[in-house]
Amino acid sequence: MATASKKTDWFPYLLLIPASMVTLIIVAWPLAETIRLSFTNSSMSPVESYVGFENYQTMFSRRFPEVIARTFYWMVLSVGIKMVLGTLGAVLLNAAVPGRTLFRVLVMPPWVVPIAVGVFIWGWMYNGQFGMISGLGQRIGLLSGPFEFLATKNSAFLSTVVTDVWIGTPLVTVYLLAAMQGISPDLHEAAWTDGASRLYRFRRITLPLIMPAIATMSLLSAIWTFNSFDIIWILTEGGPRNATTTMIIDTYKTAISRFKYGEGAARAVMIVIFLSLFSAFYFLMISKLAKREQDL
Amino acid sequence: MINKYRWWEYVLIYTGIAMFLTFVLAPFVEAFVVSMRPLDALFSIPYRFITDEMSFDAYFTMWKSVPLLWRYMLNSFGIAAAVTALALLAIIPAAYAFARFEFKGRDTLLAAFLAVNMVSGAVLIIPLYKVMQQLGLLNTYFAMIAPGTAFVIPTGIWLLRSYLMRIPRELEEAALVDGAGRIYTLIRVIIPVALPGIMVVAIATFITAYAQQFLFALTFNSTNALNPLPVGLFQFFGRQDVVWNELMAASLVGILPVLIVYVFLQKYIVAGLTAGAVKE
Amino acid sequence: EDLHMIVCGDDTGAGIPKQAALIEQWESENEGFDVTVEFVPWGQCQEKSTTLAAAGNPPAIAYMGSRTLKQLAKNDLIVPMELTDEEKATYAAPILGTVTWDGKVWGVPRAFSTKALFYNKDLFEAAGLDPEAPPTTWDEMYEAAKAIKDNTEADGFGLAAASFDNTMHQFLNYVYTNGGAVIDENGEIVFNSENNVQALEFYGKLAEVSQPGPVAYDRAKLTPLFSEGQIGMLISGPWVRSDVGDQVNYGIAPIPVGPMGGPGTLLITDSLTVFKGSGMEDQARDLVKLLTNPDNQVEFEIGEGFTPLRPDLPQVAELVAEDPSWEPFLAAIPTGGPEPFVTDYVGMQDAINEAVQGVVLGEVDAAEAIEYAAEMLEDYK
Amino acid sequence: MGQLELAGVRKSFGTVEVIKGVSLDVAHGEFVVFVGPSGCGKSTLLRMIAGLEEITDGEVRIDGSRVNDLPPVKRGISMVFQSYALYPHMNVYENIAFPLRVEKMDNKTVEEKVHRASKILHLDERLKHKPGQLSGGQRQRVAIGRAIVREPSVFLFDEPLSNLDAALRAEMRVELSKLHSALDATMIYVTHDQVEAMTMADRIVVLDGGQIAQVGTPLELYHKPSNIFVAGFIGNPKMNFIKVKCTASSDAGVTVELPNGAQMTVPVDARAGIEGQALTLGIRPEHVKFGEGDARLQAVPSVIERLGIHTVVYTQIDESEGTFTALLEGSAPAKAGQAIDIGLNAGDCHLFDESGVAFERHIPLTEIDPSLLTAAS
Amino acid sequence: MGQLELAGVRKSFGTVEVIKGVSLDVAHGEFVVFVGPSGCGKSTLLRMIAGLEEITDGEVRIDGSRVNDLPPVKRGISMVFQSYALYPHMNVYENIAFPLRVEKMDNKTVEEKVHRASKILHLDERLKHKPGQLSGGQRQRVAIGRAIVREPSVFLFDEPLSNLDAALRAEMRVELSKLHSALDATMIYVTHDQVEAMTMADRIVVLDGGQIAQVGTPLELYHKPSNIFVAGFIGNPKMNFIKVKCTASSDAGVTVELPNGAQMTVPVDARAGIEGQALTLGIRPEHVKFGEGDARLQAVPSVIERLGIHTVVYTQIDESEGTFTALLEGSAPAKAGQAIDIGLNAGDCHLFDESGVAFERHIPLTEIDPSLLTAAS
Ligand SMILES: Nc1ncnc2c1ncn2[C@@H]1O[C@H](COP(=O)(O)OP(=O)(O)OP(=O)(O)O)[C@@H](O)[C@H]1O
Ligand SMILES: Nc1ncnc2c1ncn2[C@@H]1O[C@H](COP(=O)(O)OP(=O)(O)OP(=O)(O)O)[C@@H](O)[C@H]1O
Ligand SMILES: [Mg+2]
Ligand SMILES: [Mg+2]
Repeated sequence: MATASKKTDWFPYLLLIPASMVTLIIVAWPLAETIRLSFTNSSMSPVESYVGFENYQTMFSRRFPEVIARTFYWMVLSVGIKMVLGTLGAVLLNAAVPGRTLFRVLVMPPWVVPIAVGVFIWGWMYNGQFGMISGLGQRIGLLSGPFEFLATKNSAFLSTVVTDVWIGTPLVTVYLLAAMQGISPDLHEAAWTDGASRLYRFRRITLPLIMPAIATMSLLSAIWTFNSFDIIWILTEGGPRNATTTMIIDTYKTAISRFKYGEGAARAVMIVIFLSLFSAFYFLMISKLAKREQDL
Repeated sequence: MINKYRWWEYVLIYTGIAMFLTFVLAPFVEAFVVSMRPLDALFSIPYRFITDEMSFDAYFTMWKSVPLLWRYMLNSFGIAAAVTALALLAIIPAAYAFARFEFKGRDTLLAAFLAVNMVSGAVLIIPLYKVMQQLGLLNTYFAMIAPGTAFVIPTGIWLLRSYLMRIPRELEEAALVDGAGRIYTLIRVIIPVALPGIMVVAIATFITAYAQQFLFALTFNSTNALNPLPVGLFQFFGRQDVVWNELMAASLVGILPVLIVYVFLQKYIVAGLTAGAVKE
Repeated sequence: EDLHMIVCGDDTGAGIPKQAALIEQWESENEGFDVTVEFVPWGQCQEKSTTLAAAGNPPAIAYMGSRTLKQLAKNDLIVPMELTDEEKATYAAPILGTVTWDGKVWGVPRAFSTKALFYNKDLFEAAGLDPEAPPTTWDEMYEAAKAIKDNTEADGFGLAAASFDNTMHQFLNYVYTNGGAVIDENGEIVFNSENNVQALEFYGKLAEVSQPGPVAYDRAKLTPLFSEGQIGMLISGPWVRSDVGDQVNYGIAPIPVGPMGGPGTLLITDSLTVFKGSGMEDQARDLVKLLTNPDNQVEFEIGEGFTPLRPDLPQVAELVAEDPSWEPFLAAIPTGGPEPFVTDYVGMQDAINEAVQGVVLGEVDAAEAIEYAAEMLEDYK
Repeated sequence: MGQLELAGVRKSFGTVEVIKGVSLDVAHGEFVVFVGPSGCGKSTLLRMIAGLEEITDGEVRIDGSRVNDLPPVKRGISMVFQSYALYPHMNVYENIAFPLRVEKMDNKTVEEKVHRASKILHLDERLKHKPGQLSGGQRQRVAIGRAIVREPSVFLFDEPLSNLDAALRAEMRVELSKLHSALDATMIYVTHDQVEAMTMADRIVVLDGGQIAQVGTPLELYHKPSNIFVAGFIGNPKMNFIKVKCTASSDAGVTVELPNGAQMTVPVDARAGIEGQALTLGIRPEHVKFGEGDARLQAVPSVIERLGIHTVVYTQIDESEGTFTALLEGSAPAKAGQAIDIGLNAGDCHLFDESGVAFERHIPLTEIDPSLLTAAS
Repeated sequence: MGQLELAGVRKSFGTVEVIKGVSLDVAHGEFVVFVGPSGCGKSTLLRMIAGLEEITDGEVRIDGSRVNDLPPVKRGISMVFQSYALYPHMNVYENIAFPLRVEKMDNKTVEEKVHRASKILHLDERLKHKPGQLSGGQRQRVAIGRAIVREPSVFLFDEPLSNLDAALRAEMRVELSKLHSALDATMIYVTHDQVEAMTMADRIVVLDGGQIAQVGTPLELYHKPSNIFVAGFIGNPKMNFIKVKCTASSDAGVTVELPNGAQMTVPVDARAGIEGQALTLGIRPEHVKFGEGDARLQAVPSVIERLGIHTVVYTQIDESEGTFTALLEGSAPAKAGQAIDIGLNAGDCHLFDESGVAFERHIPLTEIDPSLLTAAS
């Protein structure tokens, strides 16, 4: 909004003060401190000294690249499933069938429960002897005996993914549902008039039009998933044999469980760097895709 | 007509919804079943869904074994509400600034706010602890509220900003012509008009704040009476054995308040998100 | 002044009111000091105390696993307890060993546990074994487990291999009953030994006759299996007795012995520790000593169901008379070994757990796993 | 072929009946326009023909066969939506090609057909653009393009020009008329714009509250509205109505007394026993004379609008009645606040009875060249 | 007082100059309308007067004093926005009261003023309603109500009627005119609607690409457009232009040759040395005659629109040129595809030179009653 003066307008900066203050104190300063710590040998002891890049060197000399790869695998898998399930869910909940209001409410609880509580329940579900999945699996004859989902590397990895998907899907579903409802019904009617089937309309109209929403949601979801801590920590603490140790788990283990604050801080810095790179790359790709479509 | 389905389409849709809901709700069913069994009947093999000894006992005994349970629920609710209120105080003006004003460094600042998403509270815990200590906030509700607030602000700004951008600029110009100051305009015009969008942000913030209050509470608070529900629930993990039935009962009861809030407000969420979502 | 005391677990045990009464008594004797007791769930308890200390705001007293004392002491976060010789003498030597480093005592044991073998007599019978002759060696134990697995619906043994501390604890029982060790008195890693390779090999072998998926199990999940008669044997602490109750007909025996060793068990103590920098270290020490003096401590232990630290007390004799099943747990004390004292306890635990899981999952062989873990341990000693 | 028939068609939303029994025959190649006030059911009726809305009762037949339960594509119709409903993510080419893609037509045929359509609509230059980059008129043409590639026999338009500005609208009107003659298809067209209806229709269907008020050619509706609703609805500015009293009825017409006492015999079919009844006299603003005519009225203009071609005079004949509008020639010397002398010719007047039904006017049919009635087709 | 003066006002957005030096004097109480094609800068100019847009160069003076740097409220102006910009969460009363609330006026005065405004605008019944419950015309009136309570001396309107349908628009036009005379305030009004401009303005300012093309009374612009842009812009349907060749120039006027060879002397001021030059002849569709006139042209109508009052004939005079439109009387016997005989009267014609500047027409000033020029005020 232009006013009749050419001086710098301080008003918008004024508006940013509350948000900036909170963010500076609670996030920016601790982050700066974390970066500083990453160059020290800080640990339990009150004395610390600067060690240059040593923490980063030790970090990479260990199995860190493996952890990075696993983290991205975990994230891509989880976000991928969330997006697919969320899209399917949104399509289903968008169908004009009796009861859909109820269904829309019933989808929400995983988002609403405290994460820790949800994960307790899943921990119980994964139990091979008393849990529902193994129990029903045996009943139906799918499983020959009790199966411990958290006992093998692959099944534990997948189990943490499933739980993360369970917690993250409702939000994706609702977000995409909203995006779908934003599409003018005219478009569907026009396509229907031209003989397009439901599936065809979904492919050629709904999907392209909610693509921006999918793109934004998948980025946000990726960031959240990357940083998802409670789920893995409560279910497996990163085991078995590190099969579920992601960067954030590794960081927490190093910094908090093992009290190596310096090394932990270095890992935290790596997370921020990786996420920034990832987001930048993602934005670049999206805008390139958008441009390509425009040029078509 | 376009929404008329053939019988097999109904079958398909309802099957799909049933499968989807099964995935989503199975844990709650499991939790409920567990909460209904006496502790020693829990570990029965082979797995059975319904057994005779089921009862609601756990729902009564849990109040005794964790006497402060009601207090934890209240705390959770209160903390989430306070986070929501504070976050809105920060989000609304910031989102307004980003949505409406051109100023130097706007895009950089916005990106910086969004980047907060990339930092997780877990990795900042030590420096954050020092901050809380220096501010003298340890062992107060505020120690749980403040960090909770900071981490919901970015998403809130982002959501509300896209909503505000759809409010016609003329509304503010009209107020300006009528002589209203900018704060006056914000409070009397923009906020009421943006209420549906603010509602969405508020609900989303509240739920997030309710669902994610473990780590900060655990580290920054030592006063049992101030603990939120997730920390309180840990008391069902006795030293040797977990009181699973009461834990599940307490968990189910604990999510009830938010769920009720959600049921009543869900239509705003879908409606408000629609306005904001399509834009970006 | 506020004296902050962190206690792990919850406040439901029968010992807590007794402790509270003592604290009240102490407060009335020490004008101006106000003790606030904070109960922190087990999973986060030690992290919390340490975080507070590292951030410069330590609790005056905290309940810590004795295994962390070396690390805390080395980092100058805690102060020695300065026990008199008289006070020291009330503890059995191995117990005192769990809290002593560098010649000083860094914490006073508060909770203590020893382990024994629980076995299901009915299953033994069903498998054609003598229910009154529990296995005394690893081989016997393995044979018994195999018999149960083969001849009954149940599995032979309850094996823990999850990524929690309990896995290492379980494994250490085998290390100690086979003459092995993790670290010697001089602080050198001696993990890579034939004793330990055998122990780990045996651990892996046990997986064949144990419940499916040991990697998903920690101690807490095994107890219900035993109560349900799903496993024939289990090595665990005294609390199992109350959890199982009379659901199954079981016996308790010392932990079977390995080919290269004699009787042994893992002694685990959790201690009350006084942190440095609270400004009331002396008062804190005073309170700790009050709480842990023989009479008060034994009362607390009986209330909480812990293994008594001082078996010679008359109260203990009474207890054993009342409940003879305590005997195997008390008998194990003289031959027990402590948790290894290292500077990075969690690092050690992760390394050992990884070795155990690797063998249980069949990914590596025992010798290789031990060797690799021993290498890792060099960094944590 | 595009012969369309509605037989007693009804539509209820819940308990509210919105279309209350509409019957109509549309011949192949005809251009039929639906008009009516907002909410009268125009769109609903069109959507029922299209198959977008279920038919509660009655039948829709296309080329003689019942289509009530057929989906739109099977009815051989195409629809152009008011909002155009262009797919924002597809370029013009793909938008037009969409119906062909649905049919899985091969690329070459698609290209041919799209190019033919885009040529007719002068869109060749725009094929690569997205709808967002087009002007209103161009979007409109893309929507039509999408409708014509399928070569349907019936076109349905729902207020297709209402989003355009006046100049573009006039232009598109002409183009649509041309298109109609070029395509030889039946067109059903919904609008609330008088000019569109009058200029493009072969026949106009006036709807009122879910029922047909009158069907006829534009000139029929203009000259011989069958009731007061149609009379008031067709024509802009609106017809003036004056409350009059019937004093006599004869073969020459019905004699009425104006509020100021003047008498006038309106040449309409007489009816028995209406003497003394209150009737309504209708006169179109463009038929009001200045200082001449069979009956005279004095009136003080409150507002005068000068459009260049015309001068519009707003006045009140009588305290109790609404505005009386006169459309005078551009330089008529009227001035606000200065009384003027208004005249009506009896031959221009319409007469309606108490229930609003028109008296049949004596306009010799020969006076309207019959060929004119279809001149616009 | 509401005297307004623009002196060499300029506006650039970045490097693009949008207003290129506009100077204009508006007297107190005048009703000035800005018209021009989309994007010509009407809104920008209005917003600069309002104080919503910075002024890059030049001065805006109200009552003689420079207001460039004053915020809107200090300029004594009120603005009615195209979208009305009503506050959706406040009822009508609060919407109208808003400017007074800002001033912290006491409740009693507020009530008085709001009631006075709502009475003028016939909104008394609606005070409790929210904007969402109002019709377009009512919303419009609320927006005006909000503007008048502050009793400003200058009103600014940005296309206030463009969202309304035709009938409502006609009605509101009348009401705005009445309001103007009642309030005795200066009004500046932006529109792209011809009829609005012609009927309401005291003076019309035609803008073209950020510059003033002509300023004058409606009839001046209609009869004596000073250039081809204004000639084409004012009048609907648009003036027809025919390329002609000048053959002679005398006191009687300029003689030109039409494409079909016919000659005609147009009564305009002669200029020296223009013989042989290509000129443009302009004739308004409503001045085209059927079978009579000084010059005749043969043409085949391609489309014929019958509006009842008029018949609009679209044809082409010459292959190379655009559509030629004729507005004939309602029953003119024209038929698409059948050649007709079109006639032009020289006195109705306009003439423009190559650069588009009009030749001054010989319309004796007496022929337009001077009183008419302000009759609409
Ligand atoms: N889906 C629906 N549910 C309930 N009522 C409806 C629905 N669609 C239309 N109506 C009602 O039916 C009536 C006719 O609506 P319709 O859209 O056909 O009017 P219209 O003549 O097209 O009006 P307009 O000129 O404003 O477009 C209206 O009163 C409307 O409120
Ligand atoms: N904020 C802006 N930044 C850059 N260019 C602008 C801005 N506002 C307007 N313009 C440009 O200035 C020119 C004039 O715009 P303006 O809105 O005044 O046109 P207008 O005459 O009101 O058109 P319309 O009839 O379509 O409303 C346009 O070319 C427009 O693109
Ligand atoms: Mg409609
Ligand atoms: Mg404009």
